[in-house]
Amino acid sequence: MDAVGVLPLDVVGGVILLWLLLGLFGLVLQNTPHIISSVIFPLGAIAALAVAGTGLWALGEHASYAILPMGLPDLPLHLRLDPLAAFFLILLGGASFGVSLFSAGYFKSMQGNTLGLLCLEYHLFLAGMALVLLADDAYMFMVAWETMALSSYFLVTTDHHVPDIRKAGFLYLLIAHVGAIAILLSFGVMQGGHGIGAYTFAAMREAHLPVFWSSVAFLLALFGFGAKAGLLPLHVWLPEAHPAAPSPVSALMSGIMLKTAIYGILRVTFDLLSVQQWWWGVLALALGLITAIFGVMFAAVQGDMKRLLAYSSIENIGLLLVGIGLTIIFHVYGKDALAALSLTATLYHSLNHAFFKSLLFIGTGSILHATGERNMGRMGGLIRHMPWVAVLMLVGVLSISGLPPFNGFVSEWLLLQAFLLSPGLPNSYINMLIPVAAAVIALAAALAAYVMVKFYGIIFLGQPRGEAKAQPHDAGIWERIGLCWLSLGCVALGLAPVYVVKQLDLVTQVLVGRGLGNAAAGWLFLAPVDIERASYSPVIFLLAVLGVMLVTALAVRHFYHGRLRRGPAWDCGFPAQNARMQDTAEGFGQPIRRIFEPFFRIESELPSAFDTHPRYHGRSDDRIWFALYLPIKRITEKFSSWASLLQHGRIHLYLTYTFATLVVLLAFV
Amino acid sequence: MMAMKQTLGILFQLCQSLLVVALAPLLTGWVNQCRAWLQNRSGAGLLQPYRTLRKLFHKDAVLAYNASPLFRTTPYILFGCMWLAAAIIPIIAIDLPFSPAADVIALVGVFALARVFISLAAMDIGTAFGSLGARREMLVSFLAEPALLMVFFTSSLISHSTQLPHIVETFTHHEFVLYPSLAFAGLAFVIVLLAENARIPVDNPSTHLELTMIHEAMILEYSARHLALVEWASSLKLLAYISIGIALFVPYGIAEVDNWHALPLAITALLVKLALAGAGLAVLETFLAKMRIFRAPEFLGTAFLLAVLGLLIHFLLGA
Amino acid sequence: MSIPFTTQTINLLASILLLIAFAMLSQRRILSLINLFAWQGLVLSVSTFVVAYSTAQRHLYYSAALTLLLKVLVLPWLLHRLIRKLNVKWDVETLINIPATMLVGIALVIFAFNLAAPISQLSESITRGLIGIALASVLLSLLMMITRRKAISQVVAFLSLENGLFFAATSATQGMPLVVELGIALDVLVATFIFGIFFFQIRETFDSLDITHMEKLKDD
Amino acid sequence: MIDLQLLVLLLTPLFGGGLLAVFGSRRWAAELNSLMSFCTFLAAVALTVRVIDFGPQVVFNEQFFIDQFNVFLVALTAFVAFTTSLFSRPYMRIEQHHGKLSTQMLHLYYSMYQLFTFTMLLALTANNMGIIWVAMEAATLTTVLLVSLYRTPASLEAAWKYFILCGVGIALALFGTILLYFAAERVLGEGGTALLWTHLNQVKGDLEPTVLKLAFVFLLVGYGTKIGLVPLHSWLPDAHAEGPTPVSAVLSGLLLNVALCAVMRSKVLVDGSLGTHFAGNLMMGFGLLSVVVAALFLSRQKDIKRMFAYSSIEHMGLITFAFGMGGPVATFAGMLHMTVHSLTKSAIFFAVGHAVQKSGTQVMENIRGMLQISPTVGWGLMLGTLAILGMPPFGVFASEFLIITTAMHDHPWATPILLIALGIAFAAIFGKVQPIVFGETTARPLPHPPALIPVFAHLLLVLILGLYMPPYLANWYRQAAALLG
Repeated sequence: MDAVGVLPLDVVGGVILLWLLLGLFGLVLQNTPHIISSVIFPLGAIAALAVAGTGLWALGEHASYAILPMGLPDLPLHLRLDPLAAFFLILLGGASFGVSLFSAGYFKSMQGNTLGLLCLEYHLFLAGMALVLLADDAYMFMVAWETMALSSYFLVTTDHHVPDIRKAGFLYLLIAHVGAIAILLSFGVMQGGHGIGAYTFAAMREAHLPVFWSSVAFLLALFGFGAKAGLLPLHVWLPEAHPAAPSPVSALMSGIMLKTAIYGILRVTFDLLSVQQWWWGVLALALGLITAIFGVMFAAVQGDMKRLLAYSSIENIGLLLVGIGLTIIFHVYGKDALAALSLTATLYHSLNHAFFKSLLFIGTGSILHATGERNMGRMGGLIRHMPWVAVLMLVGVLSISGLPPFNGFVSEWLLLQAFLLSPGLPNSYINMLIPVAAAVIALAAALAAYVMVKFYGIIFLGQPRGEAKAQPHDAGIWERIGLCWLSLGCVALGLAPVYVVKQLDLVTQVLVGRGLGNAAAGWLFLAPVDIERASYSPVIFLLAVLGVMLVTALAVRHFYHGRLRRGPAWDCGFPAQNARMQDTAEGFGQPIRRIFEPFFRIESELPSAFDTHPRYHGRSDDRIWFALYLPIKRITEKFSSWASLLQHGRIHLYLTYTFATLVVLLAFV
Repeated sequence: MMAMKQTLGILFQLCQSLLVVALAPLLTGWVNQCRAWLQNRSGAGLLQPYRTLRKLFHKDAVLAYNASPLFRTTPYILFGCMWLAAAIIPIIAIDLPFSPAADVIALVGVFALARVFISLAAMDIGTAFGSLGARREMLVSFLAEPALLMVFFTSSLISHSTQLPHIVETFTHHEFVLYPSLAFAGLAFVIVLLAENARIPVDNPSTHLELTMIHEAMILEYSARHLALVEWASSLKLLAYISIGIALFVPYGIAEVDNWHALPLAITALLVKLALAGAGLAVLETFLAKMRIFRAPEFLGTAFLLAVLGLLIHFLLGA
Repeated sequence: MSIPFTTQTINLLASILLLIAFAMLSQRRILSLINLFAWQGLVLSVSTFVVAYSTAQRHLYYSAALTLLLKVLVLPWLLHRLIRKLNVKWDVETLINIPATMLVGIALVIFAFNLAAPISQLSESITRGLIGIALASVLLSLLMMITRRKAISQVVAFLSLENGLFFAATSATQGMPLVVELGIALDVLVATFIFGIFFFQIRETFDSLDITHMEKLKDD
Repeated sequence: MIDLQLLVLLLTPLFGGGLLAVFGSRRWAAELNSLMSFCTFLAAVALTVRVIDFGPQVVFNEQFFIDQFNVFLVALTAFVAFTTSLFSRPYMRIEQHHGKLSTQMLHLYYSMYQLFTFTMLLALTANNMGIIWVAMEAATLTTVLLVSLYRTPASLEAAWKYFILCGVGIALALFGTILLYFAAERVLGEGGTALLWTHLNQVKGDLEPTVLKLAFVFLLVGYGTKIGLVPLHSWLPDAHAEGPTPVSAVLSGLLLNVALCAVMRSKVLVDGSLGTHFAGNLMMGFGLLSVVVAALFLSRQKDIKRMFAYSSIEHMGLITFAFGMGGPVATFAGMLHMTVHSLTKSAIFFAVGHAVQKSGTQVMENIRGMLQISPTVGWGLMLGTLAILGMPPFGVFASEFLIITTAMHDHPWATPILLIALGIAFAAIFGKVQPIVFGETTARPLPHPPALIPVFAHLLLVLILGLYMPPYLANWYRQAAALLG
């Protein structure tokens, strides 16, 4: 490749520049919004595709470096593109391609100045995320990281006239900032040697920390990146910010930005820190499990479609963290094959999540435009008005529910395989923990299916509830392209696991020292360890099911007939039935709420039996908010109220401070 | 020799696929017949399901005005999934060419896929019962599915494989060992089987009482060929489950591919086992009572717990 | 050897300075407060003069004269005028009662002397221990600023604080460079004028010079 | 040559003060003010270039001393003074139009503004510790009248507190200076040279430690009052909140730096003589205390200018902490932070000033939706706030990064405290500024177009400093850091 003389890094750098330029153009072209929407966004999308391609190219390459003559005097900005970064670049490019195309249609109707600003922030956001992946020293990383946070904050608060959105944005930025502080601290712990030069990642790799300090660094990193990823108990911003943001932005945030946090954890744990501890893995595993269950439980009881998706993102982040935890454990105990397996599962799942979650989020965008509603309780039957969106989102729904032959299933399959192959770890506690963990994973997966059936069924199926728009229109052409791309991605990732895993091996080889390979040497069967042990072939699967369907259909037609009459729904012959008899969103989630009651903070008012206009109102809140965040707030306020006693307004008092300070100092020197 | 094996494999595969499709309604009929006998009824005869199917296929399909394509495709998807499932489970022979396409986890996936589609279809028309049924189905399944998965885990931990054929092989060909963990797993599996196939005590296949039904509530809007396919699919599902149970817990008599002569023996063994299982099912259904829908989660929770317990015991005793 | 006469006088003057500081601390009436301030200035200039004489530094004469002019004549006169113009109430309300203040004052003096002891050990100039006295008088005037409630008395305290400093500057160390002293003197003068301006402004805004009125700005 | 440049630098504002004392009530007084400030700025640039080329120099029989450290402050001071004069032109007009100011007041304002600039430049360039003191006192005196410019009870009270507290502080500093002299004269002998910093710096090894300790305590408490170190800070929020906004800008943007510069000079001497880290530790202690307490104060503020005054205390604490730590990187970071803080904070005050004028109040609950009525003010305020809160890629983050990383290496225990304080400050300030910028507005348009070029000029500079530091600037800082050790 060097014959070309161009390194992957150069291409990515160029694209980042291009993004920045596009953003500025957007700002300049405020007065011609149609150009912004129909030219700049597609261009940005193409750039994204270029990033993905470059990532694919860089996977096979050696890491390429660059040092920009910028940044701090003794710490210029270091860039580095290694397979890990390359993989996440693929994720970034692939997902954002679809989202950008979608945005081209989605923001069409927006007014000029807002759109210009949004265009700038949007591309700044993309560039920031790409730079996070490329950063190779602490300063560069922090700059990119916070640029990402800031631009996404402004994107979230695009519609800042709504007080709730302002609040959400503030909460988001605050937690992001706290997380950034933790990350900075962890870099500080990991610094290699003296002087500011010790903050390059290269120096950190060289610095072999004692166990205690590397554990501190890991914990800080877990906290910091967890704050961005929405790890319990730092998740509170996520279900607020995602619904607040415009849908493509939610797609980027949930699909890609959360993954940068995963990237950060991987980078710190397996690259910057030279040795890991087994209990890190256990911690990550436990946190991940709790997060996953929590997320999916709350997703099940949501009425707002974007909140629901946000909570499901929390769940998926939990799964990813479980994967990371397993990887750490295996890696520490030298079972590199298993480490590779679980790491592959993790990376695969983050890729899948990037695709189907972005797909679902932009889909909600189309729905939002069509109905002007976010509350599922007022939707229903949209499949008849917006078939495109319905079909494409069905793909997303099936994928996220982890159903074969779509992509969600593959990564869950791999993860479960990792669990199944786990026994024989020297530590008996972990041996005990792992099956339980597997059970929890299975539970989470099943619940996810529940949630998604609710999501899809309430929105698209049944009869229209409530007084939504009369004739919701289907998505426009740009939006369709975006949706198509992402759903195609879901299908492709589901059908070609062998190829994907082969690519992922390049990453796992770098991180845990070996790749997975494919025992069944063939494109047809995915066999992570041994064809005897486990194998899966989505293609055969799909073909078989489709074949059977076709045969059956033809046979039925041939041997009998295809006659069909339309009539009113039967429904056990109940006479007066209307749309209000269907389950509402709350109704569908009610069993979950009932089973997991202690986890929610429920307030609900039920109508009395004789109510002429019965109205049911219920909300389930997050206990953590009341148990953790409000107390912290109160404590800080108490401290500051004590502090403010100092400023009492009496000059004598102030003079006394001076006097006292003087005397004390004099007395003690 | 290799080619010979291959052709044989294909042959067995075909033979099993056709056999299961043909056999499934019979099994259902047999179960109903046993129940009738146990309840001192004469019963409708073993072949009743076939008659029902034939009748349904002849009828004109009636579709609700607002039924979407999803609603119409679902029966076929259902049928396809179930058939696939039943086809790759080693019922009469061990290593069928298709079986590597989906191991046990994928099998669970297949069932999940079918379930999701039927629930969606149930919500499609937008009737009160449809969504009620869908909700209950999902409620039951989100506990049953992990339990099933745990059962599979236990057995595959013992046999170091998630491939049913290899599990079967291990159990048949190694010397007989008592696996306490498998006992728990078996118990859990029975519960799951009851729940997943809409059997008492979780559901009642032979009622249209809105307060109790789950499966029936979902397929209320189906008629004619669609209904026929759905019914057929559910009997296939029953067959598949029972034969999974057989494969996991009493795998004896399942044929290798490479000898002809095992085939008749295998089929007879299969028929006997199915008959026994069906009878057992009928007995269970007769002696258990339908429980309130909100007791179902507890019931399945026990199954889940049992399965996990089995897993832990396996880790504890290494058996 | 016996201590030379000049040193004796300086020490005497120093103690008088301290005494006056105490007197001001205990003083209840504004007019006599100002008079005391004038006396303090006088003592200051005399001691400066003596130092100038004994060390034969030309510029110290200037500063002695300057002090005499400024601290003994001009400033007291200005203050008198202000008081007459603003007809301030005659007596000074203190925040802490006088005896307590005196006790604190004595404690401060001891503190200051202890603090200055090591320094005065290593000073071989004629003026041992004057640092301690200067420090004590500075602290005393600071204490006075804290305890007084009227704007004017605070200002007087401030000026006497400056006196203490000046004493340290001239007597304890044989005089700062002239530029500095001129600068200091200028600043003091300007400060006093600005104080004057403030008095009028405060007076016309709060129609009283009681600075307890000025406690509005605070964090609550 | 250089002495001429220095002369120009010092005399321009003095002369300008004189001119404006005469013509201050003319219509073109504002323009004259800006002009004089501009000339001062030019002189400062010329001086800076020269010093960078030829290194430290003493002039006027050693009464003045210019090295990389103070010349950078000179340049900064002249620049901010210039931009502030640009800003104050329309601002003061609007104030007059709102009937808050009379022509006489403006007269006073303009002349005092120039004199204030003069005193600060004097304090920066003087070599004689005594002269530095005199200049600091003079700076206090000139600003006192500016703080009380509105003649409202509140402004009077603020000014009075400012005057008394800083007066006392300065007096203590004088005592410290005297002690310094007392120690010095026994090494350098009687007369003029004993207070010259350059000489003191040469002989600092021989100075009597006990005396210097004492002296430093007085100097720190004295000048520290002016820096606004907790617990000597009490005057600062009042003065900033009640004075006219340009004055707040120069107060927290410049005067605090000048005082800090004086402290640094004495720190160099004291630690040099003690050979210990005594002064440094004291400064670190005060710095840390200031950061924490100021952060706690922030969340309770209702008045916007008051809040940013507290944020100035916080940042001054941070800088003091950095200087206290010492070492090339920390000192470098401290100076960088001085620069970016001055630029950012003054920019913020400009934006705040106009925001306050538009909504007619300083109470934050009543200032809403700036973006709606004037995007420039809104974005200026928002970006400035983010910059001052240490958000990359603004320069404040760069310096904070350097400070924190150094602290993490030298004093790990301090970093969590610092970072938590910064986090609290972030929550407090941003939570209050966000609704001011966003949302629906209640404000009204202004009679004169606001001058916002200064705001964005400052922010642009800060942004550039965060992403790219010109090598010569870096070298310059390095040399200065080397001087301070």
